[in-house]
Amino acid sequence: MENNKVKVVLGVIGADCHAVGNKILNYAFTSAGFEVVNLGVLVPQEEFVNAAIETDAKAILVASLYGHGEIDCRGLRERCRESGLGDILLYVGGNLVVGKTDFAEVHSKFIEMGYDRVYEPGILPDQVVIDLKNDLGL
Amino acid sequence: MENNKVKVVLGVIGADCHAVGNKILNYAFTSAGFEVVNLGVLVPQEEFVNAAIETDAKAILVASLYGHGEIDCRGLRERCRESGLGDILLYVGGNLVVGKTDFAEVHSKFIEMGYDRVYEPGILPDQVVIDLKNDLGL
Amino acid sequence: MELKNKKWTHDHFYGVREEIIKHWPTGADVNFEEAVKYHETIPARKHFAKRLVKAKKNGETLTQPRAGVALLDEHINLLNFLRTEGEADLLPTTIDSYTRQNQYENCANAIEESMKAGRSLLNGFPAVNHGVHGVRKLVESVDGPLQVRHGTPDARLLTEITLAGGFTSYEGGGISYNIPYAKSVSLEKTIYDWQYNDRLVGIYAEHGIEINREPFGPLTGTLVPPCISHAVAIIEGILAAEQGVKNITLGYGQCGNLFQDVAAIKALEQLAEEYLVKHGYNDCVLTTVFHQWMGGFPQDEAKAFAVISWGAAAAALAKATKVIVKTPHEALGIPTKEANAMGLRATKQLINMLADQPFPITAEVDIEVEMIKAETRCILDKVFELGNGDFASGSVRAFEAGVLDVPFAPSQYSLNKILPARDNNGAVRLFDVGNLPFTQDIIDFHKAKIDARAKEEGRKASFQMVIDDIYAISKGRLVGRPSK
Amino acid sequence: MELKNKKWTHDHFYGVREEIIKHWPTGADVNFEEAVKYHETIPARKHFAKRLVKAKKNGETLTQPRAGVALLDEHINLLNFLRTEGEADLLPTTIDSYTRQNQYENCANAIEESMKAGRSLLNGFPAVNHGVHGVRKLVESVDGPLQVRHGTPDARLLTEITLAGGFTSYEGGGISYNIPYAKSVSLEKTIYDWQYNDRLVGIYAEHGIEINREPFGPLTGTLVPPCISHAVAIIEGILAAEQGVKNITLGYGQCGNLFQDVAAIKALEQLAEEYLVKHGYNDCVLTTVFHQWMGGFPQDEAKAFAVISWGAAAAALAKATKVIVKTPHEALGIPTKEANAMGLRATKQLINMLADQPFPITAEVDIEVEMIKAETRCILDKVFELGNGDFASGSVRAFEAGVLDVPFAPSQYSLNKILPARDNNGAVRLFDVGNLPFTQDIIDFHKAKIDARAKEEGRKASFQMVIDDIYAISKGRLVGRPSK
Ligand code: B12
Ligand code: B12
Repeated sequence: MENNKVKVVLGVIGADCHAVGNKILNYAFTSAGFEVVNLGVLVPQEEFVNAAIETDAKAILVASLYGHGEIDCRGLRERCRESGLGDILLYVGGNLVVGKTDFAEVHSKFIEMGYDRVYEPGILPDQVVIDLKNDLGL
Repeated sequence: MENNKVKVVLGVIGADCHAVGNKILNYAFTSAGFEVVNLGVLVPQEEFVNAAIETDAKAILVASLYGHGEIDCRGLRERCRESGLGDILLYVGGNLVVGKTDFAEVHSKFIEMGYDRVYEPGILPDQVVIDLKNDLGL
Repeated sequence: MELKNKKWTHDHFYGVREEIIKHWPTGADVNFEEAVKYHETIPARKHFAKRLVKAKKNGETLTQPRAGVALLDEHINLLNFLRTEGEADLLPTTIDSYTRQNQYENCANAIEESMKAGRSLLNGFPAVNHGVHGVRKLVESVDGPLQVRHGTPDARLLTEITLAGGFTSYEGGGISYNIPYAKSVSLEKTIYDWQYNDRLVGIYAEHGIEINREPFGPLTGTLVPPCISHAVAIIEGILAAEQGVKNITLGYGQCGNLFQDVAAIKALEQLAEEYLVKHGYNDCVLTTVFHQWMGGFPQDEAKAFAVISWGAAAAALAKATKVIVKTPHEALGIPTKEANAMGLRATKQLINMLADQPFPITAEVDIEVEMIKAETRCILDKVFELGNGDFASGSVRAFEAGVLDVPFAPSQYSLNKILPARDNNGAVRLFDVGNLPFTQDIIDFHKAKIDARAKEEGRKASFQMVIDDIYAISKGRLVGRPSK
Repeated sequence: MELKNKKWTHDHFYGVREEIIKHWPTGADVNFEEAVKYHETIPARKHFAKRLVKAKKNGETLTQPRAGVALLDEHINLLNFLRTEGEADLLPTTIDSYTRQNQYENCANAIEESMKAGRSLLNGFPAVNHGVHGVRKLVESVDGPLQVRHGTPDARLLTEITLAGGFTSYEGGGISYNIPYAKSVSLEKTIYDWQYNDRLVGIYAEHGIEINREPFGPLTGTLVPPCISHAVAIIEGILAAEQGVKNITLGYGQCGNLFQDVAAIKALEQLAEEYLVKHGYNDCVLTTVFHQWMGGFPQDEAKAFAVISWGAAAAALAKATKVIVKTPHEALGIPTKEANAMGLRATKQLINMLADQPFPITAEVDIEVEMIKAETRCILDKVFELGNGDFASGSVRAFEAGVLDVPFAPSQYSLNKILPARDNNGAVRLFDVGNLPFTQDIIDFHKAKIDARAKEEGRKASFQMVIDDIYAISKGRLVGRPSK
């Protein structure tokens, strides 16, 4: 049974401790039928990658709320490639940069960094679940 | 005694009924030693001019709060000249135009119309009294 | 004519009407029978009176802005923007100041100038000039209940045109649209002229068309003690009811002390109900409106938001049926539609956050309720007595005698003898009760409150204290204390 | 080491110190004796502890923002702007998140990148990297009382440097800067490390230098019931007092229901006084801080102003000594200095308008005060018991047992068994009391409140209800009701 579930890795990157959104995303993806490998807060890049390898996850959902997202998220795609995760789905969301910023800019910045989807602050989990199911052809 | 006092005409121009500032200005100029000829609210241009002629006033203080000041105040200087009041001091204050506007623009617009001093919304009477005493060499 | 609080006969009404309709060419398009049919097609969600009744039943507090510009299409855009971006529950149409003075010629010029300038040179919507057809286009282009808001001593043609056009709510009254808005129009005339407006609404009611009527609560908006505005509101409610009006909203402008404000709305509801029934009007639906602070605002937008929010909070805690919303541009000029929508959204947020927090009638609120009721009763009963049992002629005599008196009013017909000032807690009291027909107890109460403040501030109560209070909120305080 | 709530000996302190100072090169510049002399030159108007005492005496509520950027000159400009344009009474220096994790190397890089980019890439001021000299330049360039605000589990070097630099107030605590801010740092370690910080403040006090200490009240900022944050605040107050701290500010994050919020501040003051005295700390000056809503904000700035204003109103009515102010950018990102100043000015306007309106202890407030006190006593007394009469070790055991438990905390050391939800009036209650050591009465009280809400909404209390409440304010309501 358990094994049929698609696994996703979830975590809050860097020195970021914002936990509330993480708990809600965990709940939402679990309710939607995924098996969530929740790394919680304060997660370094390598932990995301290792968890994805170990669990054979189909997507990594990276959250960054506290403003250092730009620095913390850079290079994760490369690290995935190097570790053989190749083009595993990478989603990122939260309050990604320091300060109130035009989202279009933020979006293209993170797309360039190699993320497949970039979410605005305040996005509700339902939408993310729909996107993920689409992207995974579920 | 009374006759020594310098007279000023005070009123709210046009179809404007804002009375509170008028009462305060009346009180302030009276306290400062002027004899105030207070026409109250809803005062047409000719009434200002007539009152100034009748009382031999040294200044006309025009208030406009309600937004139609631009239309209502136009032509008062000309009317003064025509009536022989010539360059009698003309002050204007209140919320002179419709909408929140850059004051510099409003200022130059009313200076061009022939007003000697143009006041920002929120000006306190003390400052106006000082200016008037200065302008009249008191 | 002898002014009496007596329902006009049809003959009398239609006699006057014939003349009114001719005041401006657009009057010719008013057709009452056809207008009744038009009203029957207005759906409930766009119906002001119905929306208020629903709100009262559900314990909601609805939001309503002020707004009006010279040109029709612009005005439509403005209102739709306030509905969608401002989340306004109820919509206004604020009439410009020339129309309010029946200067329709001036309006015509200003409409033209506005078209040329590409911006509104009027401070409101000149509905008479736009006529029934213009108004109907407005009513049909806007998805919300619509009210006429103005300040017109003689509004008879405006009433005819806007109601025939499909407005379902109408603000004003013979006292409340005279004393704060006019200088030398007699009360006798305005009360009489407003009987016309009320009678017209009454005739619509006789034809099954319910139109909401709202006397203008805040009067001069500046330190008006609750008993004054309540007395006027209740009198105008009675005058309207006599002419056949069935759906009435009574208003009050925020004073700023939470307990006084909550108490004022409670007292208004209770007293109005009591007096209407006592005087034989048993079938009116009463609702209340709370006006966010109506006096001078701070120029700074952040500070203005604070004043707006506090007004929203008081309205919600008092459970008023609706709240009239100010904007962050208040101190400076007619707001842009964006600023207007921001005031509305801030208000909506607070109303929703407080919707679940009923404010109990604490002992402190209860004292204020009783005080306001006692004061208002003194005034109302004396007005009735002066009119030998008639509130219409009684009001005229009461103003002459200073039994009714509105602070800072521009009108010659207000004695201007009373002087309000705040007490130590910021509640508005009377530093000079003038000729108000108060009992000695009430006079002593006010004196004690003002004396306590004077003592606290180490100065005598004086006109300077009143001035300090007028400026206080715009300078960032409630009580205008001398700076130390 | 065995964790005990026992004042550290000088030997112990200086032993640890020797090592701390070496964690980063700037540590070498700390010279305690010289720092004491430096503090003696700080004038009273810039002295945090003194300003608080004065405010408490005068019944004032002071305003304080959050703010910090990477570069020194920019940070100075920022704070001066908040002082002049924001009218802030008290100033912060928010420390960046790398410093909070002791990643000084990362800070060094980010400082460099920020210089290149011409904008701050850090979410706060990296005080350790700027060192004592940098901090002194800050202290001398800013005209207001300064506090360090962070969220650092091991803040010892930061404390040494900022206090030697001249800060007169310091936020944090071994519990409040661990449970909401860390994942896998043991409480034993953070409480121990924070004894160091408190002891350092105590040693300053022994040398006549008064430094204010403030545990972080709001914890996770998200639906934290008053009893939880009060218990933590009082424990941290006691731990600080034991190490010699004399000037303590205890905090509480707004829940949103006015009666609960006013009651929470009253209960906090009364209980803290009682417990400090009971446990032998008789000479501490206690003040309170009220945090405007700390959970998710609405993105719309107008709505954010409403939330800010409501927080300001509650702080003023509760008569907290100071209020920590949010900004209209809260939901989106670190505010610009302009947005920050706007939040401050809105708050100032409301605080001043409400300064003259004391909120009486009505029956409704009184019930909440008694409830909060009873709940908090249950927790505190059990913590004390678990520690065999020691609040330090007791706290560690209490968290293990779920006797202390913080909702939504990221830390492994919090059991995360309790679940909060709002009741029908928006007060925060417990839908699951987890292992909190409540009496049956208290448990029944919470159950009844939640049941009443569930009934009103026609659904069962569940995690979905909790989620709805988490989103509610950001979506424009207080109680997360299901949409109809
Ligand atoms: C109270 C008030 C009312 C009351 C007035 C009661 C009365 N009869 O007095 C009521 C509710 C009736 C009212 C009605 C209207 N009002 Co009004 N009102 C205000 C308000 C809130 C305060 C005015 C006030 O009393 N301030 C306190 C006094 C002490 O200050 P003051 O009037 O500004 O006067 C001082 C200074 O300006 C200066 N000053 C004034 N005149 C002069 C002249 C000279 C020579 C000098 C030197 C100085 C000077 O000194 C005075 C004393 O310090 C202002 C907004 C604000 N300021 O916050 C709007 C405001 C003036 N009103 C406005 C409008 C549009 C109206 C209406 C058209 C209604 C509407 N939109 O619904 C009607 C006008 C009707 C008419 N025919 O005039 C607008 C004007 C907009 C604009 N200029 O773009 C304002 C700015 C509100 C807004 N932002 O929309 N209003
Ligand atoms: C609560 C809170 C805190 C609490 C956190 C408690 C805890 N441990 O969880 C406390 C008080 C401890 C805190 C601390 C700090 N905070 Co904080 N905090 C908030 C706040 C008010 C709410 C966050 C929240 O819980 N929201 C509710 C949840 C449900 O929403 P969410 O977190 O946004 O997550 C949702 C979506 O964003 C999305 N999502 C999130 N991640 C992802 C990932 C993917 C892949 C997808 C698809 C979607 C997605 O889905 C989630 C569920 O709906 C926000 C501002 C706000 N939003 O109003 C600031 C905020 C996030 N904090 C901020 C900052 C700066 C800090 C601090 C540095 C402190 C400071 N300035 O003093 C520290 C950081 C410490 C650290 N090392 O991380 C900033 C970030 C600024 C920026 N990005 O420019 C914010 C935006 C406030 C601000 N405007 O300054 N904070």
